Amino acid sequence: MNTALISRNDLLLFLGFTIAVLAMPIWLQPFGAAYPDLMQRFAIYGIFALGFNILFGLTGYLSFGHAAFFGVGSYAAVWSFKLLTMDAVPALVFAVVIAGLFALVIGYVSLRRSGIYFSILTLAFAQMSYNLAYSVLTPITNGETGLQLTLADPRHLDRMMGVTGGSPTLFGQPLFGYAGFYFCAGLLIVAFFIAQRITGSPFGMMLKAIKSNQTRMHYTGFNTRPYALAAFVISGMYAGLAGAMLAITDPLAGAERMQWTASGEVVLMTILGGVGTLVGPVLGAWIIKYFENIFSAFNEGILHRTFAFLPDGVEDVVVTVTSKFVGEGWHLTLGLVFVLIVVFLPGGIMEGVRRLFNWARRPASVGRASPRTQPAE
Amino acid sequence: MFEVILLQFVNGLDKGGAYALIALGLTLVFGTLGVVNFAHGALFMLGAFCAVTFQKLITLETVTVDPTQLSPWGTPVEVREPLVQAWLGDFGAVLVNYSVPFSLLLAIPVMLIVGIVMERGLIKHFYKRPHAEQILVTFGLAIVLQEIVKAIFGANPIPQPVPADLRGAADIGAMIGLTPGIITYPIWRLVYFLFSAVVIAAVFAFLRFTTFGMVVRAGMADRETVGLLGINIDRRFTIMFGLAAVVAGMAGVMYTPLLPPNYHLGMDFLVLSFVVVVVGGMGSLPGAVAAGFLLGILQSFASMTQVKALVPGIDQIIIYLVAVVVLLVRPRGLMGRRGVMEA
Amino acid sequence: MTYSRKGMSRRTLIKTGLAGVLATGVSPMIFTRGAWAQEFCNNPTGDTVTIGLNLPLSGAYAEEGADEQKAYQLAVQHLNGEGDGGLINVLTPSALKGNGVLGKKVAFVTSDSQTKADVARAGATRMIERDGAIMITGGSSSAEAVAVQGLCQEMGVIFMAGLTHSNDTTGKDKKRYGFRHFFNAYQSGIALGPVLGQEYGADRRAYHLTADYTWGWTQEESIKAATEALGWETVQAVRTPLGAADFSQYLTPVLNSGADVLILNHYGNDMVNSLTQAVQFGLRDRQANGKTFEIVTPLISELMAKGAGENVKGIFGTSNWHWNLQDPGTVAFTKSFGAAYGSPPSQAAHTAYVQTLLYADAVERAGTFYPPEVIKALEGFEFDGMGNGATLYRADDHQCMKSVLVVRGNESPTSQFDVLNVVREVPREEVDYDPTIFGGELGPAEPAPMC
Amino acid sequence: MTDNVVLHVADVHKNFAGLHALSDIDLSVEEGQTHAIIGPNGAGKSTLLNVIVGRLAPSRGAVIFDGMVLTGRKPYEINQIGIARVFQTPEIFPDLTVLHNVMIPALSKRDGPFRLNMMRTLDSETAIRQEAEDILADVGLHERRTTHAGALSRGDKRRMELAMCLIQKPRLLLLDEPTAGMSRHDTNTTIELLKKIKSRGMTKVIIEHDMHVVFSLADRISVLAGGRIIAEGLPDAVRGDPRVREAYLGGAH
Repeated sequence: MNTALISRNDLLLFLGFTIAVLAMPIWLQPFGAAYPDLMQRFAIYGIFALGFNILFGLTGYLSFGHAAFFGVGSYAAVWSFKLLTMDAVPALVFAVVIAGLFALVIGYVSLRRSGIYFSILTLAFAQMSYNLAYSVLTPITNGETGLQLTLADPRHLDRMMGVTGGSPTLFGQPLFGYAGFYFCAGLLIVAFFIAQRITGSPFGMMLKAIKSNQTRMHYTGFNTRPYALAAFVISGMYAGLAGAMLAITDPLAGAERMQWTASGEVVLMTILGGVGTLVGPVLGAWIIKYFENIFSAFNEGILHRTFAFLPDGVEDVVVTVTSKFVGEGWHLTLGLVFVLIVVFLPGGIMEGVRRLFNWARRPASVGRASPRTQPAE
Repeated sequence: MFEVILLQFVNGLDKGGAYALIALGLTLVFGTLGVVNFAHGALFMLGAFCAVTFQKLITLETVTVDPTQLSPWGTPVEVREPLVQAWLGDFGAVLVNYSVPFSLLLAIPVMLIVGIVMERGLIKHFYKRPHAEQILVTFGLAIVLQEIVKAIFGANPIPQPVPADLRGAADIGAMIGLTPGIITYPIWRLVYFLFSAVVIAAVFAFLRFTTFGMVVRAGMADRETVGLLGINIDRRFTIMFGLAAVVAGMAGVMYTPLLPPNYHLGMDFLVLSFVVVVVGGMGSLPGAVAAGFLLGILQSFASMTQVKALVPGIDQIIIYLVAVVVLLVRPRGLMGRRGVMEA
Repeated sequence: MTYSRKGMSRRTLIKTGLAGVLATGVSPMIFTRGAWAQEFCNNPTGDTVTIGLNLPLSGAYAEEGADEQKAYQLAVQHLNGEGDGGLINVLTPSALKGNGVLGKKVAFVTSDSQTKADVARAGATRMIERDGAIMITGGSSSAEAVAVQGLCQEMGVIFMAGLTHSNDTTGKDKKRYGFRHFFNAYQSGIALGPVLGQEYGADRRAYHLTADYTWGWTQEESIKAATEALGWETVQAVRTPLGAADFSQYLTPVLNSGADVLILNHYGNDMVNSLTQAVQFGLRDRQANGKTFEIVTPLISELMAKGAGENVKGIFGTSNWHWNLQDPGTVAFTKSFGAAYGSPPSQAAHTAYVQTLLYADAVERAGTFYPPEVIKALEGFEFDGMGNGATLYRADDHQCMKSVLVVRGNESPTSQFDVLNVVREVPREEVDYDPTIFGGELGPAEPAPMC
Repeated sequence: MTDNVVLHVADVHKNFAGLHALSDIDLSVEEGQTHAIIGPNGAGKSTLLNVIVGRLAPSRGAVIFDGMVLTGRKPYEINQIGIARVFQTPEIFPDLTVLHNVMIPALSKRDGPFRLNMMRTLDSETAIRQEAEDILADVGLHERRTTHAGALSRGDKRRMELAMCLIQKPRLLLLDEPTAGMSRHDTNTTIELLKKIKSRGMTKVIIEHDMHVVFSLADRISVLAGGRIIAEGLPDAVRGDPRVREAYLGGAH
């Protein structure tokens, strides 16, 4: 542990994560999820959940309004496309900055309260943003229909450079299909790296300390408000980044991505995967998006084909029963999964992984307390 | 202008009463058990569907198929005879007419059982768990409940009738000596308002003046000590949860004529209930009532054209704006106690 | 665990369990380029062709979604020569043969759009990228339709819109790859105006409650224009939030506003709720300006009417289609749908079914799945027999020009489905309008190089 | 009164809704001394401590530390000035390891009330870590440094909290009943520990019930009763004061 840059465990985790993300097109194949659009969404919502975890998992503030920053990021990115250029970089920068400023204002006010009162304040701000975006702010947001690109957009930078073309690019490289996926995957890996650094930094420890005991923090000489605000803004910027990425892979920004249910979704992702862990929220995001996109698409035709090997009568029964849980019944399965996970694995999926891991290694090593007690020198 | 404002005020009171009643069960569970119940909306929805079920039961019909005639879509025409009227005669007709209030008789036991089963089976394991986990499990439960309802009743709203004698509007202006026809208000909304007042008062009296209520309130303050006195507080908490479910369910039953229920109804009222409870102060019964009225009246006035002309979109956000202002000015809501739900 | 989908027999796929489930719905994405095939998105090369259904299976419009899905299933059966053939027998002119499309069996994949634009786009993308859908269809809101048709334009995949009533869909947001059979708010206004004038007279004062988003605004504008042309006065137009649930605070000011007609520019559950509550406010028992107070719901469907129950009796509105029309197309479709599902179809089901058939027919006439050719075949296509009389798929904006129904809530329904009566079939000529009034640009027909 | 008074509580009153919790409190603590405040339950000892650390604002009067007025400052500012506090029930970070519990105050001392240092790793803070390990060795918790603090025994938590204060090298250390609820053995260990740090020249104010502890540690004692200081002086003098016996020790001794 003498490298100051990164510890060995962190390095292994980071490398493992990187490989898993880059190899998605391979290992998602058998799950039917290995197509660019869904993998992009995995990356995007992974970032959203990673950022949310910095606030909720580390600092202990449960925000119910993070979708607002996600939405603001999307709108900012689309406006950057419309006004400046189709290049992704200005869109990302613009979105992150705007989302950060928005988070600064909302966080400054909301962090005056804690606990459920904080949650309701953030919820209120997000719902106000949503309602206004849907109606009164239509000139900026294009309301119900969502902000879209049109041929008449000025795109001043592109005009000046003589660039044409109507879809997002990265330095001239178009971002559809797999190019888009690797672009998102790259950003997810960077976002993960930053989250990992934050978690392992003195600043990250302060956030955990705030979650653990805020009173002690005060009597230890810390002004906790700026710490929590910094965490809030960082997670807001993560959300803005994710929102911008969604707008880059699919240039449209709709108001419903700011609704409270969208905020609730990221809460569920984080808890499902494992609050406070690094990998957990990302896993949670993947699972929920998988359900939403794949599980919901199993219709009776597919089920009949799947169970075609069964005798006819049995097949019908099996298909009838299964169809209650997939296709239009996918919400039911999702609800049951939430209940089961939280009852049997309170720490989310990551706790399940940890338990499996401990169970597998228990017989082998008895004195497993040793590795971390080794002096650092 | 006077009558417009007066009418809007009446409307605000009406909305406020409804909000307070809808949020009542949530604040009970918050206050006594310390559980953040995201399934509260689902309980409200289940109550509404008790009314739907009751109405379906009493309007059961004998169906005789007449194969000689075909409907335009090709199925044989069905001749239907209502059963209840056939059995019960005039009383059957009264039953059908008053199906919504009568379905309270179904809703109360059903919701009590639902509440008790929920608490015993799931919620009680979560008293000491973090709020985040309570949210996840109750949210999961809410989804499961609403999907079950969707599987049984479909997704389209199912209208419930207002009893014939209570249809239309009452001229309350004329009652207090104003020009007739100016201040009129739907009778059923007035009924709902009275119903809210009665239920809230009853719950309040129950907690304040009965031994049971005293024990529960003591249990809220210090669960262990009450346990040491040999009082089985767990059982009482179960009953409290059942009571909260009944209150939510009754609120749902009586609301059905105003809002034809569909399976999604619960989620639509969930956020509103939380805002009412938090603005009122977590776990405070009088707070929830005060917050209900405050939000109802302000929402009503914010929806007036004159106000909207001054502040565009104010009616879209007024509820949340009030929540923000109240929480910033009064940290624990209107009547919240210190230290509740702040961790 | 990588494998090529191409090399696997169906048997093996089934054995691989979960993987099989997913892969069977998928047609090959790696094209074998034949000399005969133009290069375009998801050119079907096997013996099946897949269409993508984007349906609201969850959320507030799940009932519409379920009904649409039934209709699509029926259309696919009929195209493949199963069942009674439905409207294939009555469509004129028709190139459909009942042996699939261009000899390929039609299959479909579904996606739950949740009535959210974002989700709908994700679903459409999945069906195009992964499942190889040649055409996307469905939806239950204009936001969805506009969002998905934008995406389809980029991807070079034809979109046959389902329920979408906003002027924008074939107006300022129209797209070369998007086609709408359903009517629009503007046509609602033109169709409803004369009937309202006839029933309620020329001297009326109207109060609008309008859903506060783009669809609501266009509808309010259209109805205002139509009623003011009759000589009505608009007292007030108040915007209400989407999903308000309780509209009482917007209804109280109506009472003493001096208006004698309330127009509810709401859709779906908002309409069900606002209508129910308006009736409870005693508005219809009221006298104002010496006349009986009336309520109008410009867009109404039988599902909404069912939701509003008794309250819809005697209320005027417009519909795209209704099952109790008596033309051969309607009779055939109602019978066919009723035989399969035991209930008459809704207008959502009808438009979904018709769109599928029209697409298939256009492909047959074009002799290829190549979208620019199919688009050409659809543009300016004149047909009849689908339940709306003689119809034109207008080339300028891809809007179907056909008759529009003015309907009225049935006072004495004979069954739970018999909730609306057709008052008047407003002929196509009357609801015609100049496509340029809404602006917009269709864009190019050449498929994008992506996908 | 000598010139090296470091903490001066000047004429402090505190009313709670008309109830006089503290009246006319005048107290001077000299640099390097251990000053004990004793008194019966409800005498106002904890209120006084809370006024000193900024948790409560006095109704009148001021607290002056080394020439600076503390009144009106927030707890974290008061800590940054150099005042640390041990609580009656240990306030620690139960979810973090013992080592991190002790490193956090050290970082506060070094970095001030807020610093956005998120690009360093904790492992690279070797100096801070060394310091923390030394302190933990001092209080006898070095072996337990990787355990989560929440899992420590009550006595160990208290010692860890003391270590958390000591690592900041505060100029004034406030101890609120540091041995309450401890066994005789643990109490003695703690007394030894406190004696050991006495030699470091830190000023201490102790609130304590246990006379054994008070007379083992205190240089001066103030006796609080009914919100007023009724006696003050050297331990022996206080021990002999009849008013103190009456008010506090009662007839028992």
